[in-house]
Amino acid sequence: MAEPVAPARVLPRLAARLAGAVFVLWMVATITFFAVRLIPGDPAQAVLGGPGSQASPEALAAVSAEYGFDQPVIVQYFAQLGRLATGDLGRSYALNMDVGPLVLSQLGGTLLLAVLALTLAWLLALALATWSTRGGKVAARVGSSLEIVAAALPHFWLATSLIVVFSIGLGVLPPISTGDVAGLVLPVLTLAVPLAGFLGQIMRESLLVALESPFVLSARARGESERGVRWVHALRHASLPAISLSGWAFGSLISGAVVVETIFARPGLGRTLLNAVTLRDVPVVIGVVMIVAVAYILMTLLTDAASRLVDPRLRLS
Amino acid sequence: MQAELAARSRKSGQSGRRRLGVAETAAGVLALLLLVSAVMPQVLAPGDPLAIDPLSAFQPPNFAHGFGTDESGRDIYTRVVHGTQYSLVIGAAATAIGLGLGIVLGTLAGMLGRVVDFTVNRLLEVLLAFPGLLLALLFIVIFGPGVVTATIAVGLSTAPGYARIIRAQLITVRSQAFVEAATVLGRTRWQILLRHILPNTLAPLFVLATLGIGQAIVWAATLSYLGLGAEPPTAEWGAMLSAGRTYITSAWWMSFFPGLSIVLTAVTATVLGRSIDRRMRHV
Amino acid sequence: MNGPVLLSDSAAALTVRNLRVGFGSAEPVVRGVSFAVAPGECLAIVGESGSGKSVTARSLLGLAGTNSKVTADRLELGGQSVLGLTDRAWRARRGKDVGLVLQDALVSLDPLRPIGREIADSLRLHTTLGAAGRARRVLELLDAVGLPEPESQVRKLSGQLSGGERQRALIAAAIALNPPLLIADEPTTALDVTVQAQILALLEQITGAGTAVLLISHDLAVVSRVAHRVAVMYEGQLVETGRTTEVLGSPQQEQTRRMVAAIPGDKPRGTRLSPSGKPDTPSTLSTSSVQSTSSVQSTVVLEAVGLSKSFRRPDGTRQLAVDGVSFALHRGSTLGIVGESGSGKTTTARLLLALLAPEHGEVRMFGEPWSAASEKTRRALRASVGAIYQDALGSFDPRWSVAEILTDALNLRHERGTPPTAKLLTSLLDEVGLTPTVLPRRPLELSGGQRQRVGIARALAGRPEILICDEPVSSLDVTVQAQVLDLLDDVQRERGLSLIFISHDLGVVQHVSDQIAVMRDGRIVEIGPAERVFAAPQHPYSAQLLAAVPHSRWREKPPFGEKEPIG
Amino acid sequence: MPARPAPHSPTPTDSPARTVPRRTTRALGSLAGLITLGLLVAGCTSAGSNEEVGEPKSGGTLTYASGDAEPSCLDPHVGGNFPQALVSAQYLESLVSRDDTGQIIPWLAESWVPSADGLTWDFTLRDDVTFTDGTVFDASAVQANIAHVQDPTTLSSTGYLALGKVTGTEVVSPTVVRFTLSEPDSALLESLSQPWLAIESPTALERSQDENCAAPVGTGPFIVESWVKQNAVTLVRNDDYVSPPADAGHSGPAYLDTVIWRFIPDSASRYAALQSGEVDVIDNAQPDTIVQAEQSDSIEHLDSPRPGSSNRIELNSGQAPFNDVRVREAFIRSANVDDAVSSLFQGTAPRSYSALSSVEPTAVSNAALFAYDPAAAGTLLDAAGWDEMDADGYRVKDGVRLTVEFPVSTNQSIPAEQSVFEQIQATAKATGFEVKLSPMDLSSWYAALGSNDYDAVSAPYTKVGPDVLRILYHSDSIVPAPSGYFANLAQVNDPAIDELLTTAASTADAAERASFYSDAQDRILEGFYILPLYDQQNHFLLRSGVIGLRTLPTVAVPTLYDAWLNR
Repeated sequence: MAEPVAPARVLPRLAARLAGAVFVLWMVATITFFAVRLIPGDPAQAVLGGPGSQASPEALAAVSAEYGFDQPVIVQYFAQLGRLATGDLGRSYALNMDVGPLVLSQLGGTLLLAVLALTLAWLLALALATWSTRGGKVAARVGSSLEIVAAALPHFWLATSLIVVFSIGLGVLPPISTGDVAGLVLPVLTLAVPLAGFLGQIMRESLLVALESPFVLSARARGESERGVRWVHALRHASLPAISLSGWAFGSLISGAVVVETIFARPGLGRTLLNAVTLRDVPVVIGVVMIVAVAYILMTLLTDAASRLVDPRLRLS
Repeated sequence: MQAELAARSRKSGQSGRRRLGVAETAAGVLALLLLVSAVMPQVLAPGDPLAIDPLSAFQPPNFAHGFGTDESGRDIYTRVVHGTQYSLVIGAAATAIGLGLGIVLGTLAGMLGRVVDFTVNRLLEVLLAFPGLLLALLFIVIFGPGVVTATIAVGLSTAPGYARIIRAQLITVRSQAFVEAATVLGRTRWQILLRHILPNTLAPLFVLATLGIGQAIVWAATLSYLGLGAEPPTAEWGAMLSAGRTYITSAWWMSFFPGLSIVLTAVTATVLGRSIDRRMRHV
Repeated sequence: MNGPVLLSDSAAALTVRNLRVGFGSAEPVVRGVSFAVAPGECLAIVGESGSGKSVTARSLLGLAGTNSKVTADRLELGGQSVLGLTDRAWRARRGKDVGLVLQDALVSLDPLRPIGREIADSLRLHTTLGAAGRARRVLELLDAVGLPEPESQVRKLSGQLSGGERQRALIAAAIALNPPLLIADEPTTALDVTVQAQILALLEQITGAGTAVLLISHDLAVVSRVAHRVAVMYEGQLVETGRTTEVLGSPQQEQTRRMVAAIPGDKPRGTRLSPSGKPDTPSTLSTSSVQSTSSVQSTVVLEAVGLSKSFRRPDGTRQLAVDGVSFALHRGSTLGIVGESGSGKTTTARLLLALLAPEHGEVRMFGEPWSAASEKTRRALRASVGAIYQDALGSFDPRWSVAEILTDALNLRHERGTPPTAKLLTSLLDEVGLTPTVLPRRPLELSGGQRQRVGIARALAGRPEILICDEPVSSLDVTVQAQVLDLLDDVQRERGLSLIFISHDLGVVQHVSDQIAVMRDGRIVEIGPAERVFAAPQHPYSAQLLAAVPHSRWREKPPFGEKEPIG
Repeated sequence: MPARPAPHSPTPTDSPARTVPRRTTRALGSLAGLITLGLLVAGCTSAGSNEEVGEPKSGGTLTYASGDAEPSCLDPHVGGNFPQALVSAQYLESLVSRDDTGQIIPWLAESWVPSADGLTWDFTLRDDVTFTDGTVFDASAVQANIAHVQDPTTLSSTGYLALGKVTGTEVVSPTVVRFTLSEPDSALLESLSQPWLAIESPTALERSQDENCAAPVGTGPFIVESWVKQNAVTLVRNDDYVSPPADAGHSGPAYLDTVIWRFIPDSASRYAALQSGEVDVIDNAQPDTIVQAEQSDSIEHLDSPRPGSSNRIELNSGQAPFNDVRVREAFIRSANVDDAVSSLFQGTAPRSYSALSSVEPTAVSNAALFAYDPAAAGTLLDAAGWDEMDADGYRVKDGVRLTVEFPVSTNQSIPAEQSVFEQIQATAKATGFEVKLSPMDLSSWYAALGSNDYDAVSAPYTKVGPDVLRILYHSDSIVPAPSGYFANLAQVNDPAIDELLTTAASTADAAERASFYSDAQDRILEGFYILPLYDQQNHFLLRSGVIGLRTLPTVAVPTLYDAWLNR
């Protein structure tokens, strides 16, 4: 263990991170708010179910007043920020409910999906990287080809192919994800396989570098076995870049969730977002984006912490 | 993503010069096929990708239609070949937009002092907090779906990643000894920037671009798949897949071949990109 | 083989006969090497980079590499043949029967693991000791290798230790099980001289305790301190083997002679270190050294007055890198700046080149303000100051060919005149001993010596009056180093240059300098004429530094077996 | 596949007093129901195999997967669209229903009497019904519901417009409620039969809209137990259920214990889920899956076209080029619809040649007008002055290309239908039309229509009865509503048609009224304002273990009241 870090040094660092996070959230909210303002169409109309609903002018006016659409944009912006600051994400135009509870209720499913997929991707990548670097050209070639192909698989195609094979062909796994464990298998696989391809490439490269490094030679010279060399030394080094990429990976999983949740009819943020985007449900779009940004920031903090855990050197500086 | 990978593997400096491998040869052949398909599709598929033939709809792959036919009896092989140009152009354009923005942002951050660097860095942090597809979706909501917006959206959503890589590369190059050596020789800041820093920063971008095109094609196809990109009956692979998905239980070939094309193109780009990268590093 | 009689095989800790190592289908890199090491003996294999010495060392552990082909007539550890051992059998021997110490413990110890764990690894792998037993033994080992306060050290990462401490830890890991044979591959290469001396003493102590030590090194001076016998390796073969004093004192083979001759040490200023067409001209050097010693009327070309520069540490406090440094460089003379790592040498060089601005004090050039001038003013004068860097390769734009690099440098001189002619290029190359064949090549494709010659050519292109050389030879093999030092000497004489020569290597500095400044912790602790400083150092640190330097005047070490050291 | 748009409410016609039974006893009603059931089974609008399936079994959970968008509110008063109608038919009931022959039959109201002037209607209600929250169903409950729909804060759209002529309600007695109208409304009963005017517990309506949206309380065979957004609504059986409509298959509580109502927008996933047995019933079945299902023993098909208009392409006669009847006819003649429909719908959707759904008895069909005849189309275009061709093979007149802007709502047109449009685009090109298909989301699509940026469009319209013609083709409907939407998308502006539709709406005699509608349809078809394709498709697929599922003949939503699981 490294020397304990003086709390006096931890606090400012934490404060800086926190300030950074708040700044990022503020900018995310600002960008989203103004981006959404650029969307053509009367938001009051959106509240009333779109142009097809034949809303009366009175209803439109009432809604405009209720939601504050008749205020100047800048007033709406600060009102929005004020609400966000108090944790109020506003009310969905289309779903007739508060965005906060809606988004939170959808968050769990997506997080579960993302976390399982990230874990599985890690395991797959680790297995592939260790297997393909065991020696032998065949293993190396097969490993590297698998990684490259996996990384090139589009989620939507993989999902469809998995459904065709496992649900329609073999009939062993459900094609929709309704909450039971079996229903999670295909969505998690869909998200995990391409990610495993990426992580695998990185891990294999860094594993090769680590295996060539002098400290591994030292360990071998001490009589360490191949397995020991990997598990005690090399894998730890190989996992470092992959850990620091996990924040990015989490973001890409959220992107993938949009597709996967739609195909597997799985409740979650991705599907909520896609729906909200087609319905121009501005508060929900902002809500999802904010939640995702918060999750992303937390994830970056987590990967930082994980990096520090695995790499004690980071705890020193 | 592939870009990050390339940037990473550059540091690791792996195996040296080698002969063309099986994978590289295959990728080369595929790349050639793709290029021919994009530039002169008539050579490989003389038919009209939009010609309908309702009476021979939903034919599985057979002698007359190697990849089968779609719901309107269009030949899927012809459409896949003719679709190459859309995918490649979209991929290349999106990558160009992403890289272009990345270069501007990265160079600003890397060259113009601390204040600009700080600002641009914060901006990148903010943009990176939007996962790629979210940024693309937001853009499409505002400007409406379509090929052009989808292309720009993909480009935009990849720009922050590129910018970060370019900035890092720039800072690495800037701190290298030859920059100092040029100062000692009496070169001005601008001379050094133009003659040393920029060329050395941008040279590896060719590899980034090659790797990026594969991913851009996948992203653009995803948007088309979600109905936000190319419009049917355009022979764009993502749009074809989207159409084929409806009939997945009865006509697997409608989505299999366009999907395969996307995967193969992305793989080709990756293999070529990494191969070029390896060679550039070890010449 | 013309070495002395090998010891009887049964007594040898290691016997190697006709060892050949090849990779794939290429020419073998080790071609028929034979030697033996007895318990308590230290045999050094000395050779330049690429001679095959490291591959030889690794073959002795069965670690030559996956695609290597190792054959030998005999290969015995402790009297038992290890030829054709399975990997499993090898593993049982590594660490237990033979230990390995590598160069630079920063990367040779797992940077993510506490050193205590690294040291305990051999114990974990080869003994049945429990965790507590291992911990106890680790403390003993750390104590044995001279690490102070072992209890607090075991939990540190290698990155938290100083270079010397780290190397001690690495040695502790290698000798954890008291292996009868210890292989040390360049164990002191990256270390400062004083630390290097300590590590060598430690190795000596280990040898004294009865362990057979096989020392691999490029540095004859290092070897001379500890090795009983020396084997000189050249292109995969041992060209000369014998007692250290004999081999180094009266080398028989040409390769050995050249290596011995190349050691600068205290050879007089102007003595040629490398064989070349140019004659030795020790007598002509005196113009400069006379000037510098009787310096009253000679011109000062470069002057540092009370230079200070500090950097911010990660925790926000400031560290003084250069603290009140003053000196003057006289026309045509060489000022050597010597110091260990972190002493502020390189910062001083950067201040002199005006790449950094001093916080206090100033640099004056030809009596004019230099550090205080604007970069625009300086730029006009920059051609008068050339720089030569340790990392020649890094100092070239990797995309440029030699022709482009040199043309660029010549262009500055000729900016408003005619472009440089091919003739100019050729004569420049000729001056640094290169042929025009290198012109189209990129620095990456050149050898280390060639690169440094191109670096010198570039520095000369602007017709400078001053050259600032920052460790210009420290990454070169000793014979190449000799050539480059000779070249610098030549150009200085021919062009009447004034040199600042920065190095950690006292031998090199001693050889090239008229004046010497000894730096420590950012300050100059002693400055004076080279002869005086070396003969009678005034400052204790200078004395300590000098004492630590391995010299080419071979210390008489009792030959092995004649006076058995008592452990 | 997100939602079909909100269907629009019927508008009033003259009092259809004579078509309504003056007083029907409950026994008669039940009898009629039984007869109707027999008809239904024979007429194949009920699914489930006709083989011996034995006695209905109680119990079990049925999972229904809807391809329509998930409603934002389960109370169909709020807004009022088809997805709401689909699910609310399981827990809410209306005052009246309609049988398979188009006759209005009793439901929560036992009988009804219009006044002679048609301005008041007295409904006699059942006295044995309670809402599932225990509230008694009575006249004041009906009054509260009408008030709820008409309350602007409810934001009712479909129900609100359907009650356009209702000025108020009056509680005559606990079992008699009186509707007062501003003018006679012959469509009142049809309006009240629709799910958007279903009766909810007045106690429940007192709650906040959020609460009521999450779990509306009605008198239906099931109760909303929970609703997990974006996933499923869970319905449980109402054990005290007593009020099936007159044409129901049994009386007493429903057979199923639980209904899981899922939302699976992706058609392939939906069908795969059905195949794998994850779900028991799916709606919005795609043609290829219907064909597969018909070949399979494990899946049954239920086809129940929606009432109101047919699916047709409307040609915008309000602007060039379709303001010229010859161009409209040419377009219709140039489109090979038959091949497109037969290849894409694979026999699941018979071609329509009518403005109305085939379930409407008054529908007029005229196949001759819509025969594919490119030669005739060419002649017509030549005559209309579109006689030049440009380089791309499109016709040109006065330098303007013959372009047809065709915005397609991806929410409303299933993929097969979009492919039909693509094929029409391809065949019309042969004659020289450039059809520009623009798939867009719902709001962009409405915006395009509102700004008159279209030449052709397909907009299905669900509504009970031929009065839909007045909404779609009366010139009044060209005037946009405040929201910018207008129903007469063909922009038919023909005083003769207006006259016929107005007269029909005020004609009480059924035969006479039918003949006016027939004349109006002739004029519409002969004016080539529309290109009919097929009925509004409404296909359900169910696993063969599901018996007794039928659709309500009002707006063809399924009811699970009679359904049971044979497994």
